[in-house]
Amino acid sequence: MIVPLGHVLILSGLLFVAGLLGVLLRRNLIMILIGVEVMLNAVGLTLVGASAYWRNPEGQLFALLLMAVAAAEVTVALALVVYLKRSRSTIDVNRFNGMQG
Amino acid sequence: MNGLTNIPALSVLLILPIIGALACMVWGRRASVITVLLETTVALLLPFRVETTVFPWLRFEDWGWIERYGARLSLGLDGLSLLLVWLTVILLAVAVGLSWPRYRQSGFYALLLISCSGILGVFLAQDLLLFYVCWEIMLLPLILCIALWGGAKRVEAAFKLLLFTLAGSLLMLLAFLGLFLLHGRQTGDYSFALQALGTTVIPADLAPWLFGCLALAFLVKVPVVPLHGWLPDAYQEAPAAVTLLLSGVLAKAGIFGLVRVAMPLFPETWTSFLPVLGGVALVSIGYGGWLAFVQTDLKRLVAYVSVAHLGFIALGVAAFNVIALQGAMLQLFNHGITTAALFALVALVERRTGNRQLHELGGLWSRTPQLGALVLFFSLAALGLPGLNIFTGEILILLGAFGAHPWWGAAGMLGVLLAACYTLRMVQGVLWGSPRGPEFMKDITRTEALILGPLAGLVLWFGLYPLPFLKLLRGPVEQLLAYLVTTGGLP
Amino acid sequence: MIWDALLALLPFLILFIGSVSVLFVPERRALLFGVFCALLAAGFCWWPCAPVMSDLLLVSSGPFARGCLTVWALLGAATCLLSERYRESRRFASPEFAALVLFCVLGMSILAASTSLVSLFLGLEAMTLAFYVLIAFDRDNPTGAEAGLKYLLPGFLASALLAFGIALVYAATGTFTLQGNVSLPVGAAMHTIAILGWTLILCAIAFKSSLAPFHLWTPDVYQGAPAPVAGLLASGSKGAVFAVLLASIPLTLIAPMRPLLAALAALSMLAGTFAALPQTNLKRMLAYSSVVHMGYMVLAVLTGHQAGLEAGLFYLLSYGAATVAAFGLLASLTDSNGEPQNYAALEGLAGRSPWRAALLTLFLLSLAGFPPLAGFMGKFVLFSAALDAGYVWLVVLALFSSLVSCYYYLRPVVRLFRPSSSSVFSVVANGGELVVLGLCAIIIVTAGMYPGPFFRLIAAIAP
Amino acid sequence: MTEFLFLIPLLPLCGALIILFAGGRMPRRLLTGVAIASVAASAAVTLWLWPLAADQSRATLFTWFDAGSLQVPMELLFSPLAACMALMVTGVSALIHVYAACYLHHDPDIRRFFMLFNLFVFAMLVIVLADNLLLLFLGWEGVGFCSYALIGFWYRNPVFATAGRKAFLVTRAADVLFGIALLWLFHLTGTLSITAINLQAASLPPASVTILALLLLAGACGKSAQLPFSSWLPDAMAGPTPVSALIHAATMVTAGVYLLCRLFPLISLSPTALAVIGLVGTSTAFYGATCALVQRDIKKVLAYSTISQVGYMFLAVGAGTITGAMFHLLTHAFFKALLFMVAGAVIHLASGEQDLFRLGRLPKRSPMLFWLLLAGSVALAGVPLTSGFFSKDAILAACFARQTLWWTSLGVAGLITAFLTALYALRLVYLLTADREAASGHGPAPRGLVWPLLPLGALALVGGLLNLPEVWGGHAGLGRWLATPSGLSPSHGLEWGLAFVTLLLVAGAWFAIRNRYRVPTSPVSERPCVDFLIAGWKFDSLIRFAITAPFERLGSELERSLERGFTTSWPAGLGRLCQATGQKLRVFTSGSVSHYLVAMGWGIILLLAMLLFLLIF
Repeated sequence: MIVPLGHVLILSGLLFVAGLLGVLLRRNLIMILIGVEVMLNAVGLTLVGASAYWRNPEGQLFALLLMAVAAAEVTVALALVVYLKRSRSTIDVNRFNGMQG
Repeated sequence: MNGLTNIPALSVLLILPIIGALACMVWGRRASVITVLLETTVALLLPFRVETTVFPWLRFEDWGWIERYGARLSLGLDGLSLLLVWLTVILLAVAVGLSWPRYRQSGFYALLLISCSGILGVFLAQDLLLFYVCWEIMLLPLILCIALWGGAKRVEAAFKLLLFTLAGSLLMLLAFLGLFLLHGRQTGDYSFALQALGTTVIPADLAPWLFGCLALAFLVKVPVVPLHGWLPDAYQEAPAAVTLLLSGVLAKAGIFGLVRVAMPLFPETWTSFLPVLGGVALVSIGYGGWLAFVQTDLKRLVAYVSVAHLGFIALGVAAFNVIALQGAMLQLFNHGITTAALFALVALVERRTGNRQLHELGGLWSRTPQLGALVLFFSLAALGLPGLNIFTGEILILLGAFGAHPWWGAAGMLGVLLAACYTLRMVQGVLWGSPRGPEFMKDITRTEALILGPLAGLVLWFGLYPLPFLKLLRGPVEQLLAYLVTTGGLP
Repeated sequence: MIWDALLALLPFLILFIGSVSVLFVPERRALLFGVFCALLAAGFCWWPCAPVMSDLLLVSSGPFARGCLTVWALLGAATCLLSERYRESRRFASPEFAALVLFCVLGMSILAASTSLVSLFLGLEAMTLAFYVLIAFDRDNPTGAEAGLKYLLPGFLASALLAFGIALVYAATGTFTLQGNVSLPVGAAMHTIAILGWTLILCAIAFKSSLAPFHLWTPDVYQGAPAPVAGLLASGSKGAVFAVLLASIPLTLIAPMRPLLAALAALSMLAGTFAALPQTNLKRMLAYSSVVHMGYMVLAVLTGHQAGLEAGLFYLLSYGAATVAAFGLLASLTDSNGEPQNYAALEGLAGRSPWRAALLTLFLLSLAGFPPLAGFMGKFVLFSAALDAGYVWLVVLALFSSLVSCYYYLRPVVRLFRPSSSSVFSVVANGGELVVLGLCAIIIVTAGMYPGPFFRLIAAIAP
Repeated sequence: MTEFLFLIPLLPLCGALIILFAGGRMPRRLLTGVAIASVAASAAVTLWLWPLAADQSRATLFTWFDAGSLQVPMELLFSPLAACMALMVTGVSALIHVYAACYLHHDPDIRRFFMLFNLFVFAMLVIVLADNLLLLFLGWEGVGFCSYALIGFWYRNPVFATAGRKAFLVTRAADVLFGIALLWLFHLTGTLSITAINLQAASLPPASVTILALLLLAGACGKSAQLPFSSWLPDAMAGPTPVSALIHAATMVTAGVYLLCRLFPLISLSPTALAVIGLVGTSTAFYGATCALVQRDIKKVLAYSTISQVGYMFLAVGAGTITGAMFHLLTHAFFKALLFMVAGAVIHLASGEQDLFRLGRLPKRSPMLFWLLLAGSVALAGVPLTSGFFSKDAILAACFARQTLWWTSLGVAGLITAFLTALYALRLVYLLTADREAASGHGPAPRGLVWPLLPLGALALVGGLLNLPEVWGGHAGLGRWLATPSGLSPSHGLEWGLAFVTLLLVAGAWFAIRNRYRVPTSPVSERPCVDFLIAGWKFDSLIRFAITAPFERLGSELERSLERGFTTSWPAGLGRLCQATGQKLRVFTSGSVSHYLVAMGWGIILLLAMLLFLLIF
């Protein structure tokens, strides 16, 4: 293996934290979704790296599955984005606070 | 007759009210009367001895329940529980009869019946899990009754009662679970049987905690004085039927639990607990009596009277010798009858005058002499007039308490004086003076006479000829003492 | 061999095929078809089949998986039955709805049956994806979309956490199978990475089962979602997560996980209890109460022994039945004006419809843990197991919170019986609702009074 | 034959029960008839069974209590002492019943009256005949209750009802001490039978005996209105006059004396206790006499006089002469019942006026009543050869015969009191005969109010024959019958001397009173000293100030601050605290999903921090 696993993990960890910060700090729905995608990509990176480290294909298999799942998730999310935008004409998540307490 | 006596009467006794409650929901409240009649019949049949029984029980029934946790539906009846079963059934009848003209919803009667089933279960259960289950069943329906049919501040009062007693019973559950696990680990036999758990060896540092949990649960239910915060409001706000069940039977369950559950489980801690119990009992007598004296609301007054009387019973338990215990156990019945009658009378007075404030009542004797006579009669019983039932118990308790600790007996005697103070104040406020309130009042109706007449008869019977009942109690009481001696609790 | 495998997977396949084919069923029959598929799947679970041992399958076909599948399928059927009214009065697109419910049940079944972290992830995602849509299914209800959003975003975050956690565990151990992860790698670095991974997985699970502080979405989502969906969410999804947590993930074998779990449990009990106190909306109250119940469930996980596992499963059963029934009862009160969620709106129910008032009382009392109902028996077995495992302080805390819980459970009960003139209910409950509510009531009462058979059943399926 | 003993108390009980259950449907005449007949029959049975008393007959009905070592049979003991007392109670009761039937002729509530009256006789007879302290206690409290209910018989007037309550509470306060004695006796001897206790008395520790005797004395003081429990009796005059005559003069108030007589073998073991009993008796006698001297209400005069006379009986017990006590008890019953009934008739004639200074002209209105009044008064004053003279002298003689400083001084105090007694007795006569504008009333006294008085009048005059001392040629019949040797035999010289002194005192008193009241006078102007005496030495105010007022005030304070303020309200406070916590927690569920995400972030950080902590340590 050319790149040590530790480096992969550090990189993906940083990527993951970056995505996480995006999710936590952004108010725009689209930006939050992008943050999640960044996090999922970090996961994919880890999986592929670990797969190479352990020399078995399961990790890569799982990375493929993950992409599919992410796609499905984003589909649902974007449908919701469209619906929300249409009904409330905003995608600032904090505007949707009709229920609280 | 033989066939009749061999039915599993105890189980029938427990299940009948549940069926009755369901029947009430379906066919209306009339079903409750039939249930009460059937229940009374079964209760009266109880003393007929069945041939196959387990010593020392008059009757013993045992069914499988939850094998996994070693819990069984075992019910045992001896003299003490027989007396309390009778009390429960009598007061149930009184409660139903008293509510009949007032409450039309069948749900009310269904709840009363369910509660009754729980109460009977508490008095009969020989399995701790069953005991706990019944303990909860007996309370919740009554709390719902208060919350739904009570006075102006009913919800608040109901929740207060609920939280107090539930706090107690959760502690009880904790103690039971602890004991169950300890016993299981020691013997490998995971069981909830009261008899088996009595043999558990409890580590010395754990025993006071477990016992404390249990004792708190029971003392809250009684209640003794520092733990009585729920009582005045609950008694005041509750419908009369509920109040009389609360004070007439549920309070007894607390004492019963102390003697029949806490003592056998923790014989060694028990003896060191007795002085504490004696102390709180005396405080209850004094404090309850004193506060009863200054109350202005009739129902609240009777509530505090009840606290004081329960203090006497607790004193008898604390003395823990034959005479005092026999007195205390007899007093469980006596106090139930008297307090129920008093609460019923308060309700009758309130229905006629629309009022419960002492300073707005008065002169009832000239309007309704028969009702007045009953008020006077039961007040005299509460006052401890010899020849009436409360005296019977009180004097035995005091004789026993004096034997145990002379100061207890002497201080208890002062409580007798207090009893005269508050009772006569009540009688004067209600009966004497110039008549007030509505011009025309109906004197005792036939139904009311049918409710209160037998109670008055019992008051006299237990006052003048308590011998059969004392004999009934002698066996159980001697067993309790013998148990404490054999388990090393007593020297 | 392949036939054995097919037979083993048959219930899953039925659910899958059902969820696709229901889309082609006419509007009026779709829900009933969904019920039929779910019941069929539940029935086929008991078709005897040879145990299949294959890593390739990713799901087990053992008795535990099958038992769980039966329960989830029944839950799905109940959800479909309870939604009939929504189809009529709220213009639900019933084929899509039934398809999503079946798909959701499939996800839950895979989750509970998973033998590998991969299938765990897949099952969880399948279930969650279906829920995203189900929660926002009522298009006429503006809060529905908001609820969907509030489930969606935290859900995404949790998915990402779960995926990263799984990835880290894989990186540390090189395998996804759950059995293999019992023994942690020896090397210090790898050890830390694995524990980090498990912690992230725990975070995701805490979100799904709404443990504090991951619980804030719960009340809003329950409030906004249609009542049957909320019922499924409260009972099914949490049940599935805990089923897998209890049966498959050996979290307690990892020493540092125990304090984390204990902290989550304590926080949940306290936060849920206090937050539920001032609620005046039944669904929000049930949401907070579910936080408390999940706190109790963590006790079962913590015990880490067989008795605790079985106690936890029994508790899940009692909690699930009462929760589904409570939400179902709300569903049965729904009409074109929406659900009567506020206590004020529930006033007068006893006068109009005494049996349903009595049933709701029964369900709430069971949740509060009053004997002789299932809730009490559940608490009893759970607390005794936890006490046996030595978690005295947690048990005392749990007792405290169940004491306080009585207040918020009984408050709506009291309101139910208050006479009111302004209440509007659709008074008649339809057959399906009655069947569901009646069955739940029977389960609750029998499991409380005579729990022996249920214990035996659980002992039979428990791994 | 002994089982017939139960007839004595049960006959009045039956009367009460018949009136209770069937009285509503009876004509008045029949009702009063039943009441009178039951008591008269009881008296007849007592006479019939008289011979049984000589050999201390017993009769047991059934066992009342049986618990542990406690055995309480329902057992009657018909001793000579009890027989005397029973005969007096039933006889006097029968006469007063007849009187009451006439006195309350127009009262609508006659049924309740006679029910309670008969019940009272029953309870009193239980006290008299009981051999067991617990059974005695039953009667003891029973008479207390009847007294309570009869004092407040005219219950519409709250003052009357309060007087009844006071009587009950004051006696009950004393009963507490009696009760403690009872508990202690059982603790020491293991039995509650009076006979058995008396037998074992000698083996008890002396210190306990003294305290026990003092406790018993307190109980007796309560019932007999002795200091410091005397304040209820003057108020008790609120009841109808027959009640005062029967309960508060002849029978119930002497129950204390009777109790001490019954337990004399125990009490006599403690010289201290005897001395205290004598002191209590003498001081009460003096106290009562001083108060009686200035009262304006005719019944109050008699009430304080009763207190004073019962004091003499206590003095007798203290001095150790049971015979003397019983003798005075009997004669007092005769003349005091007589005086009360005369007073009732006088009040009746004056349509309810009770103020002595508005009454008068009795000889003209009803000569018969005047002669009866005179008979009663001379007996009370102790005019030689009347019954009161002999009984009082016997007591004083016993005191002087002890020949110690203590008893001699008590005897002297008794003599002074005797002088005061003569003063107020004669004052009564003079005021009632005074020729003044008196309250008018209806015609002559009804016959029913007069003729029951005749036998009592006769007894008041010649009752001394019952126990005529040997000095006077008698043979001390009562003393022989009771057979309670006191160990004291006063010398003849002492007896003669006493008789002479008494004669002097009475004569002096007559002179004084004659000078003061010969001409009709108006009441003395308000003098503090008189007020003090009229108010009974202001004991009432003292008790109110020292005991009842603080009790009530503290109770209200307790209710307000501790009970309402804390004991019953802390749960609500705790509930509010929980609610407030819940409200605070609601802030977290702000409705903004980004806050939820941030909370999850904090959750992750929390778990990771914990993990870090755990991994490091």
